[in-house]
Amino acid sequence: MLFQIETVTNSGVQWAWLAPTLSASAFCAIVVLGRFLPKQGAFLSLLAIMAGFGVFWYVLSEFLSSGGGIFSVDWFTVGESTFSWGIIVDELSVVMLGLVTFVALMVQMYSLGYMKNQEGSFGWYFAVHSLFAAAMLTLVLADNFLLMYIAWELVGACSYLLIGFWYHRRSAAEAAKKAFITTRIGDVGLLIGILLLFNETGTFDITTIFHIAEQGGIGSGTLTAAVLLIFLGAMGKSAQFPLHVWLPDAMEGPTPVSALIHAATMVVAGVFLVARVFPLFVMSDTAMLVVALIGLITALITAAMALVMTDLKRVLAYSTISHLGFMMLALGSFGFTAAIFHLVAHAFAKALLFLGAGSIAHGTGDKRDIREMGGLWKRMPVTSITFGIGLLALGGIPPLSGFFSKDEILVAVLDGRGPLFFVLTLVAALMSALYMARLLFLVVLGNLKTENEHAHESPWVMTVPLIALAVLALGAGLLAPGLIPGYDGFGNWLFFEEPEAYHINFLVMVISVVLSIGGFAIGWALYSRKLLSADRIRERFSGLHRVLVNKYYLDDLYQWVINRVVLAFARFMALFDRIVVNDVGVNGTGRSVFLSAWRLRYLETGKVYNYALVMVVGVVAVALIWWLALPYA
Amino acid sequence: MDTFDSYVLMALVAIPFVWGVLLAFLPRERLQHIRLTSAAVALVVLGLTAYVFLAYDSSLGGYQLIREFQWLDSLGVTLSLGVDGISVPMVLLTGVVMFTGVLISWNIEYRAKEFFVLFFLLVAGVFGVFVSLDLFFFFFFYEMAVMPMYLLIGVWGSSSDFGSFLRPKEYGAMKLMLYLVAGSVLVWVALIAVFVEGGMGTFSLLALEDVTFSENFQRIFFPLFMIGFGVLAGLWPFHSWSPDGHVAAPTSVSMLHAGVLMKLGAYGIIRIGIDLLPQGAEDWMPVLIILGAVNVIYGAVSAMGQRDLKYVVGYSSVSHMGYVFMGFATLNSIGMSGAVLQMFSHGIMTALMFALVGVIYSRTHVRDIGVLEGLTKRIGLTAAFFVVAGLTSLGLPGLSGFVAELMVFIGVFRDYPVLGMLGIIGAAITAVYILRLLAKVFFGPLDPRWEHVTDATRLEGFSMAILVAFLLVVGLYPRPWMDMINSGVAPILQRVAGL
Amino acid sequence: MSLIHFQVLSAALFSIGVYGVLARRSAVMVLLALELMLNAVNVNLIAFAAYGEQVQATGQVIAIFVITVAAAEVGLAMAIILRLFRDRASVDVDEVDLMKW
Amino acid sequence: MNYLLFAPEFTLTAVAFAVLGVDLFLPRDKKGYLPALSVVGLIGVFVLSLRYLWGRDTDLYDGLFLIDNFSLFFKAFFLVLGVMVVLSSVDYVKKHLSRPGEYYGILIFSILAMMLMAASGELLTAYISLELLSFSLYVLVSYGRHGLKPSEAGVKYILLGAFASALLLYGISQVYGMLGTTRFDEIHAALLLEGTPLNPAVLVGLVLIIAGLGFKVAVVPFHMWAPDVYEGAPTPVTAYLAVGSKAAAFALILRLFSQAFMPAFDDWQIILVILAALTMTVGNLVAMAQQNIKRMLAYSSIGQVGYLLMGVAALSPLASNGVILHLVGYGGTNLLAFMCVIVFYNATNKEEIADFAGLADRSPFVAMAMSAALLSLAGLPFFAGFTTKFYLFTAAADGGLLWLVGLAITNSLISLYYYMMVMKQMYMVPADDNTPLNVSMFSCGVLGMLLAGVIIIGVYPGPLVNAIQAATKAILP
Repeated sequence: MLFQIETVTNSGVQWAWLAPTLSASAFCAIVVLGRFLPKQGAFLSLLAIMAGFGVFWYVLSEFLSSGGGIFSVDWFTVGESTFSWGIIVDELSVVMLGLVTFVALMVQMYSLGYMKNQEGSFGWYFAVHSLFAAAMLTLVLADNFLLMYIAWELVGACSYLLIGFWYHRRSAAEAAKKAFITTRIGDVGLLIGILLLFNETGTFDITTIFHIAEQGGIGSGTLTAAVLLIFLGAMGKSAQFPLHVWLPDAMEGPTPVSALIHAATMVVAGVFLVARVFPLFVMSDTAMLVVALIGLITALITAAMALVMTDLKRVLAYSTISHLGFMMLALGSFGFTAAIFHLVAHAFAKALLFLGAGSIAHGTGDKRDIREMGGLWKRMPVTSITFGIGLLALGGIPPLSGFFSKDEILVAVLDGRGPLFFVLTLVAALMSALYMARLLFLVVLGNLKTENEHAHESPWVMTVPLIALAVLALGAGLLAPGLIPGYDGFGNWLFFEEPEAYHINFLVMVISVVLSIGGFAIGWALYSRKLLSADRIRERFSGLHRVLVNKYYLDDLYQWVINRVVLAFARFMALFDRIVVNDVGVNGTGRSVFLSAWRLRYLETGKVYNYALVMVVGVVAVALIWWLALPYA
Repeated sequence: MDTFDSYVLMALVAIPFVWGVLLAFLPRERLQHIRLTSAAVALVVLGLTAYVFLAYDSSLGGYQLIREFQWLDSLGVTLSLGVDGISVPMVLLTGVVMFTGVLISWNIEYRAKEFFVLFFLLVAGVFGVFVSLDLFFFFFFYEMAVMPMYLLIGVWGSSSDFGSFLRPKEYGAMKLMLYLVAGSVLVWVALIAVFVEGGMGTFSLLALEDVTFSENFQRIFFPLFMIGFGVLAGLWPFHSWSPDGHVAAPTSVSMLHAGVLMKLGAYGIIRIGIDLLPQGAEDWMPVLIILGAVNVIYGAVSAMGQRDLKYVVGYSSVSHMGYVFMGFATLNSIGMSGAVLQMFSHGIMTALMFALVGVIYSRTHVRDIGVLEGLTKRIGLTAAFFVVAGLTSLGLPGLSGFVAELMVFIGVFRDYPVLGMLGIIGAAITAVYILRLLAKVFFGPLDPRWEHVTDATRLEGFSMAILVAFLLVVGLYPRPWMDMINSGVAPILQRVAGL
Repeated sequence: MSLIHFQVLSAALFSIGVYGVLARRSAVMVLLALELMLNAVNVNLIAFAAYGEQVQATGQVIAIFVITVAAAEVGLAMAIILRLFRDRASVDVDEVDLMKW
Repeated sequence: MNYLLFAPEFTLTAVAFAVLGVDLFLPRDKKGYLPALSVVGLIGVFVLSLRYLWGRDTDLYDGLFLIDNFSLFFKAFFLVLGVMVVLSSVDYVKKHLSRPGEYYGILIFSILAMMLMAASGELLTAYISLELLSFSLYVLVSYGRHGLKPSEAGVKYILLGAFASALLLYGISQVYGMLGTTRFDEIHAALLLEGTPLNPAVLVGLVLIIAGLGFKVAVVPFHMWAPDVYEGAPTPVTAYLAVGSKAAAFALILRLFSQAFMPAFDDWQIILVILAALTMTVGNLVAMAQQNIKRMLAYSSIGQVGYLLMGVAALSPLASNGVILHLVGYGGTNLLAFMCVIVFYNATNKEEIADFAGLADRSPFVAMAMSAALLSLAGLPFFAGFTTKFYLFTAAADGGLLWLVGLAITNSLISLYYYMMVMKQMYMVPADDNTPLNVSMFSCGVLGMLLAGVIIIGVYPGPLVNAIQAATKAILP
């Protein structure tokens, strides 16, 4: 796929760069003219993203008809190397272009309703939204590491600004700071990786680097190091273990923000990066193993935590991390198509769930704790149904999209990594089905609580996106098998090296169906019928429960490290600088010169004969020096 | 037109100097007149710098707008002015920072006239350094830029009391003055040595560039230049004057000082150190790059431990100057161009930051991070500018900090990958303390004590907007700056490569 | 009586004069010692004039000048010491240390 | 023997006697005419000598007095200096001193002595003119009316001065004895014959001559007298001592060492290098610890002498240019500094550094002039100090004394500290009683002239250096 793009530059596809630029110009327009436009220019950003979506359809049709291409323009030259900005249009970027524009459109439409009566400046919210869309689209289309890194950082900055949108809340400010610092730590790895590659190949251009790597131009040691460092960047952005701590706190931001950034687009940037640089990853087995391992660990530990969390958005956040773990695991086990397909399916479903959560909060007067919800389907039918579809999809219930993508991943893991990984993935899949069921029974079904009596359905501007996303959550699965003539399966349209025809591994499918339905059954027993009481389980495994609730004490560990080690070291350095370098080094020398001056001063006794004596001694000394120095002169 | 060309550099130095002397004789009472006329003069000078920036043809490269004046032939000294690819961005930087500095110092009431006299002398000195092609006059203006600092900081500065230790402004002023002159002692000795060793009895840079000095002469005297100019540029062991000096200085002086004077030191290293003694430069570069890396990490970590806003900005400029040293030390075109662009971008950024801290200090009369909280509600515009300045300093792409630091990293990675990683980690540490500062001072609930705080005035807002505009323009489209710096750095690198 | 005798005499006289300046407490005595030193110079000059390779009168001319300058010097010194005496009622050099350090 | 060559000296003597004479007839309140008469006289002689003696290169009394560009330059410099000192002492004399007539008369005689010193071509004439200068200074130093300080300063100065001149005389007698002559050119020839190593007796003579002249210029081992005499003497006389007598002594040293002792250059160079290093370091160090402004300026001038001696130690045409230029620059700056002290003393009768507190509020112009003088002494740009120091240090380094130049530059850094302390008092320390200083317009005019001079030498020294170059060509062809 990537390697085949040599010469085909279909000019038609070239207009893809229009999507990001439109959103970027929308951002500038809102910032500059925002105050004077109605609704502070929100519609501008909506228009831009709609146009972007249109550009996607146009590019898709051009791409299907006559293939992709690489187009770049020079940014600036230094010495002998020139840095350029450019776009690459291939299957991966077209899929991502479509995903990002669609989800962004849905979220921005939804935000029109949701953000209306919230405090904080309406225009600024939409401005940063369109800047985020522009940055994400550039990231997706970038043809060289430099432009990708620029977009990567801008995406991080926008998430910082959006998480901290309600800046007057201390928790939001801290969450924004935490998010940006943690992703920043990841970006350090990414930048070092890119520079290592630049050092070896002398260019940032991705395709050239692949060719050089292919001909063995890069030493295997440096290649593994560079690839692992790039993966460190991906871990930061996609909140993989151990850098996952920032995503649950990022829920402080407005819910549509979480839907767009922390579910569908930004967090998958890490997965996209690994996919874009997959040819390099494949060359080093250690890297692939690391990716798979990290993916698996993340999936397992976060799925467990999702089981015990009580805040609705926190549960969804942990579920996102868990599913990102699945995607990384798929990539780690050479399941390129499976990973991307799950990425798309998960994006629609998770965006739906987040928007649903937002509409629930909107309807029930900002309720966030799932224990206070229940039986909402009576008061909020559309939201509940769409929310339910999302839950079922991600739970892996057939024929929804989640089932197909999870099945693909299981197949890939089985082929790529062997039985042990496969079993652990099944455990993770079971837990994911379980917590989806928990949400279904505690939030949507069950009996309506008294205080939720007055819950009202959200306005149409919020429910339409929900419905659209629900349709996609339902239908996305059908993409996998080749149903339409002339299109035989997602596998052999988007693939790595050779197309994988859609094949059904019967055994895996049966196991995955059994697990999902089993999961929902357990959920039903636990939460709906109370056959097994959730509380008793909680007592028996109280130790484990406490660990899970406290997020394995990772947050406290990080906070302890920062306070005790980093800040303490910083204060010590500040003190060291003031005491040693400044007071001793600088003032010390100054003072010693001054003291010597005071001592010299007292030679001047004021007595005439002393002065005369000094003169005589001076004459004698001069004569002696001269006398001794004479023979050498 | 070319007659104007030949006099524009002379005007650049003469106008601030003459205005400084003239202002001394104007009556003291009418403050508003003094301020308006000074702003007008500053605008004219800014126009001149813009003209120089546009008139410089980077495709030709080399020295342009050259003008010679006979001065003292028995000592071989001629007032020869000229600019090349490296000095033009610096001239523009000085013009911009000087103009915004004058606007920011609008609220100085106490002896405003003397303040502007000394301020314009300082500006004349700085312009002189960037345009003079004669070692004598380079040093003449170098010292002239340092001279007014004592009074500017001592009289109009602000002392700060940290409980456990005191930093009176006199101490800061005296320390800064003595430290910088101590640095210039080394430079003076080295300059005279170059004159004597040159044997041509002339101080002109162009003539001395053709002289090839002996091997160990260069090895002995290059460190003198490196450390002498390094002191002014905040090289690691000699940096302790910069935080104290900037904390004590009034806003516009610390803007001009951190923004431009520290670049004077770096400019000195490249214009005289590396240009005249390339062999010495090559021998001493490993030392400089290590010191540069220490600068970055040391500055960033110390900034994290500070409680005073101005100290944080002071230490952050020490850390950012570390990138400049690392860039010079790579001796390859990308690293050096990155270093020069970093000088320009960091100059604008620090000036903006000091202006912002000045605005906050003038409203709250307090700079302790522990006390300030949630100011965005009251001073939204200042907060927005501070976020932009903060993001530039942590190297967010789209702003000038990223482009410069990226090139320095590329340059450094070519020969010293480990130190390159240290630099990038330094950038991450910068991100930590900047974001902690933003979260603590600007975001979060508003501390009731700061209810009365008013936002930046239109004038301050306008001057800060200029600086932000430059950060964005250089960040998004650095081509004009890069071509110019390229043409400036190339000849120097040929001299180094030609060894 | 060759040249060396006179040089030794002149050097001896000169050293006694220097000792006198250093040791004596009263300003007038110091002045006297100074005169001694100047006379030692005269002895030296006249000896050189007489015993030098070419006998010429410059030595004696210089001696005469030295004598006159010495006389003027004493006159002036006594006037100032007188003023000192009027101010402090003593000419002890040891007390004259108001200005020091 | 064309006596007309001596016209400037004769006219100056006439002016001196005129001043002394007129003083007898003037009633007490009319004494103001005396300084006016002396200034007119001095300017007259200045114009006369410049027009008449321009470009001559002859000698009088076969070699005793040399009429060449060197002596002409110093003649002009001393006359201008004299005018400045007279102008600066007008207010001071009126307020603090009793008999102005003798004051101005003796002052003019000392200027005559300095001109003769610069012109003398023979050891004895040099000694006689040196004594004439010293005698007039002994009187001027003890001219103060009240307090114990003037008489103490006078006694110390005359006793030690006589002691030093005795040393000088003994040195001259040795040199005359061994080389058989006292004329500089004949000494030069005799030394060439002598060859190295130097005959010990001549060596002793040279050491004693260096000691005698060293006293006059306050080189370190012989400098002890300077602080006390500077503090005790009336301030205009201190200024005159710090600038005039030092400049004259250096003129004599330059001519003596370049015309007479040049063949033995590498013998006495070591001595001068050591003395220079000692002088500049001790001078600048002890100045840091001073409380009285005049004592501080005394030590700072000792430090400056260290730099000048370094220039003499590397005697080349460029170096002698440097020494003379620095002499002029240092002279002008010191006059400006002392003028500020005089003006301050006239208004407040105080001369401690602490008393300068808040001067910037009390009278900004005097504070600015004082700061200019201090910055110029410290060697900071666009003041005379920077250009002259730069020229002198470059010349000394050219003569191979780079390490000494390094020491000198470090010393000027140390000197910056105590100059800044004075500026700190003036600008940053609030005054206890900030009644504005009543400074007469006349003194402001003088201050303005001196300030302009200091800045012009700093910014545009071209013509001055050309004149100096002509002077150097006379002694070092």
